[in-house]
Amino acid sequence: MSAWSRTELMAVVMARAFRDREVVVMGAVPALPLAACRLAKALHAPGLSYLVGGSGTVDPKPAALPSQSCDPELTGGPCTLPLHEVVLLEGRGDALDVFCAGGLQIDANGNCNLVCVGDHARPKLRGPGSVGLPFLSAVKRVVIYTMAHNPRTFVERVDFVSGAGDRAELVVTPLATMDFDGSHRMRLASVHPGVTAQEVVEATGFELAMPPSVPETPEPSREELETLRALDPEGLLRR
Amino acid sequence: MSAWSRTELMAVVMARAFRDREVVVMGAVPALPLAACRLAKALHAPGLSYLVGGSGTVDPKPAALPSQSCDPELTGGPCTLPLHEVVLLEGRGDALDVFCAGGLQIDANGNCNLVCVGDHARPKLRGPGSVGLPFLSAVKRVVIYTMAHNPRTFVERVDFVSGAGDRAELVVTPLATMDFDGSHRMRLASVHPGVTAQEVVEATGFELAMPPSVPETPEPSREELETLRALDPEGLLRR
Amino acid sequence: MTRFLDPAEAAAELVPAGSCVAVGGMHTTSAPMALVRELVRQEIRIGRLVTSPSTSIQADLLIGAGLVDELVAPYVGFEDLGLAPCFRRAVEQGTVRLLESDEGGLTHALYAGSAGIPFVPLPPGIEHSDIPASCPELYQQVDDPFTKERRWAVRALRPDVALIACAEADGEGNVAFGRPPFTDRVMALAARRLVVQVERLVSSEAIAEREPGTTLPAFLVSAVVVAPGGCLPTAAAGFYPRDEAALRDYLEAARS
Amino acid sequence: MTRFLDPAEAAAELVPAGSCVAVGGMHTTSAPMALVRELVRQEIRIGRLVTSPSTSIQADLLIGAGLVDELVAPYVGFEDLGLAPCFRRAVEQGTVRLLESDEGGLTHALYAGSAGIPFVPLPPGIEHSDIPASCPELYQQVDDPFTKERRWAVRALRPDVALIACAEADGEGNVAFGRPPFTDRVMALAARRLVVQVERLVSSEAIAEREPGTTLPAFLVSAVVVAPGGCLPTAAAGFYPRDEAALRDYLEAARS
Repeated sequence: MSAWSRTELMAVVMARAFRDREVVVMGAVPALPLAACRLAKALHAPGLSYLVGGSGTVDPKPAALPSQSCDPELTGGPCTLPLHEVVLLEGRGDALDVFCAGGLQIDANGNCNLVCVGDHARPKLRGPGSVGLPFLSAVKRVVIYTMAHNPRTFVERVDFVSGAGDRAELVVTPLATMDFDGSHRMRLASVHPGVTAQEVVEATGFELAMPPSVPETPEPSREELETLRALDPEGLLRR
Repeated sequence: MSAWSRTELMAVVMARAFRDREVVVMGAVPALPLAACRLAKALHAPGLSYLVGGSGTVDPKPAALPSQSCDPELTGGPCTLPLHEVVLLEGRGDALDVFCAGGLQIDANGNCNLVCVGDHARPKLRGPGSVGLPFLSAVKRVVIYTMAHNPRTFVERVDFVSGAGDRAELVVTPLATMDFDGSHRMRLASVHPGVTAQEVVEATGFELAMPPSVPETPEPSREELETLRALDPEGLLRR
Repeated sequence: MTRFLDPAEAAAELVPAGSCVAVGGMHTTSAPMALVRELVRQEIRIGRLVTSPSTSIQADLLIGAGLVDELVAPYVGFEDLGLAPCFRRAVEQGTVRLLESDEGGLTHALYAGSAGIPFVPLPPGIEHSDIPASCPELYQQVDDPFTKERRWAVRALRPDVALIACAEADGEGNVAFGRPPFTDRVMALAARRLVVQVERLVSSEAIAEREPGTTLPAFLVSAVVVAPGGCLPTAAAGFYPRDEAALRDYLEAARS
Repeated sequence: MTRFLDPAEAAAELVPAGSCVAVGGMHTTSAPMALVRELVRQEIRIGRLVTSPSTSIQADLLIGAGLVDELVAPYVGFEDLGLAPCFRRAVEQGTVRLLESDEGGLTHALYAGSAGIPFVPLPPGIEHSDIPASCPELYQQVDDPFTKERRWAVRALRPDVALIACAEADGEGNVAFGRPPFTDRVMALAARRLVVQVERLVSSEAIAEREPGTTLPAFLVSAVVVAPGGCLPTAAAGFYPRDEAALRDYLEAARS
């Protein structure tokens, strides 16, 4: 078995964060959180449920990881809810446990921005828009993930709050994992193998809270990696 | 062909009142308005649609007239809407044209009461409740029908307004048809064959507005009666 | 994780005394009677009973057993078969506290409950009825912040538990309605817990083949109760019609 | 009575210039592209374009053609394929008036529009986002008459016409979705007129065999447009996947 990719490690880290019986919701480009959910369900969280927001599909088991949220492969799942009803459940507050989210910008308090870089009235960059991110405040906990760990993405304060960071618990990037300190400021939690704390600090556009010592993210176990690769026969997470 | 029954005449009178392309909605115990809709659609209103409120079924063509609104025979219709969506359309105001309604009490202004006779806090008679009658004010026109043309049903003022009479255009009973005058007071429009205006006046618990002369309700034509009976092979309207 | 219980267990473990209970089924169709009968047998007090826009024996039986403190039901009756005897008597004698409501108000209140929405303004027309003014607990007036018009609004309803009857479930707890949904989907989504009575168990593949929007995922289903014939004497579309003789017998027996 | 039109007729006769147009389909799935392309070809100006919670080429193409004055769209993008080039450019250059919105607000606004409800309060959480304060036209605060708490509310949306893509229609104009409904049902119900693009015509019996709640009755359908392949380059579930090469070509061509 070849060495794991950074994206595979991210999937493993996210999977470890999901608990049995939780209901996890994800949005656009669901391959990574979907892989993480299936991995968690296979290994330590058999009662986990996951909901692909765009299509409304619950617990889909596609033969390969989908590149998009409304992939017809997904909607063959055991149950597809109308997206309208997903919206109801997102607002209800006690139906969904974990929201997997990201952003053009992610700030020191975990706020996410999918709207714009620069002034809202005349943005330098217009993003796609907020979609369901206001519901971040309605779930129990939020896992933030992004492939872009750089100072443009990780900023002291987002230019626009699409969804608030008040429930954010974990941030997963190709370089590190982060959690939040007592004042809910993002804190380095572990660096991935081969990455130094200094590299993470330099890739982050604000001053990360630092723990007394920074552990290394545990590598994927053989079982984790084998299970994950069986879910990803096309190697989407290795590209 | 045997002589028509009073109920058959009521169905014919209601059918004549429906116009092509109207959408007609009915509630509990739909046999009579359903027969009237199908008759109108067969004869002069091919573009009519009808919606059985309880079940949400549109344009059902059951082999015999149903005794209840959620009859499994009905829900085989070409399309069944969730009742939830029927509620949406009832409120929308421009989706449904005609509401067929009735009441424990019907008053001189066409208000309908399905709630109580006597004081609301301590009723002499408790009725089933108002269901969708508040939507009477949201359709274009209301057709009121009742099998009980007597002074207890037809009262000057209902004890409780379930649905308002402001859109009421036609009232059909086993004795007569009524419309509304310029001040929206119920007015005798025609007496059924064999019934005198005096009998109708005595069966009505308030002073009916009277036209200069009272015509007789035209009998069902041969075509109307043949068509109607084909829709009612079990003779539900002849009991 | 969905539990698989018999009706007695479901009633005992998932319907706390004094709670707000929603009971589905429309008129004399698709009522979860196996569960309702257990509430009666175990004499579980219901703080507030919420029904479909039109309900019949599923409410009348509970009222007749003296178990219902407060009732939200826009229509209780047996349609062509007659008035609801226990409901009528209880309201006339003041032994149940009825919150006057209408179909639109109830449905939108459940929608609000399912979505975390606190209240919903109602479409125009309701102000011509005596309903909202007679029930300030459910209906209040609010100023439209966009048009400044004054409108009636209904308060969200969030039942503690909903009891509904569907056709099928799989071994995971995924459910297929297999019948007209009426307002039972929004009732199911509005409740904190959901107990679904089904006619039979089927494979997960059978549930997956159902059309999108006609099933419910296991994570919403607290318990499945397999109860073939469990809607009787009401109908279960695709399985059996209502038992008219039994319904008439009930009406006769409940008359006094 | 439902009319049967070709895409050009439907666009010309049912989409008045300057009106509020809703376009269905989610991400790169089930977009009514045959109709959208006709709007572009006929250069029909859109006063306000309302989309699904997530939209892609069905909005980007209209924006790129310079036809959209005002836009209500919580997400415009191509998901894994990239950002929406025309949308991005138009917003950055200020050539489209974007009303900032979110998935919940849009969906409840369409629900309100479908039901004659003037506005809907939103679930808690929205106050932590910058969205409502940035769009007073859609979001205002209201006092809950029951709890006296101040809440954000969204104004009802009633498109003049909705364009959606479904699987099948019969000769009467009854329609079967034959796919996940996303939010297209409530969009269809909220619109004053509804144009449904379908892959094929089928018998009325075939529509009747569909499960309750997965079809729309003819009386709601102003026109049916039979357009096999008409969702391309987006997908039509059960018929064809999205055409990724064509979508990439579009993104490349639209970049400037």
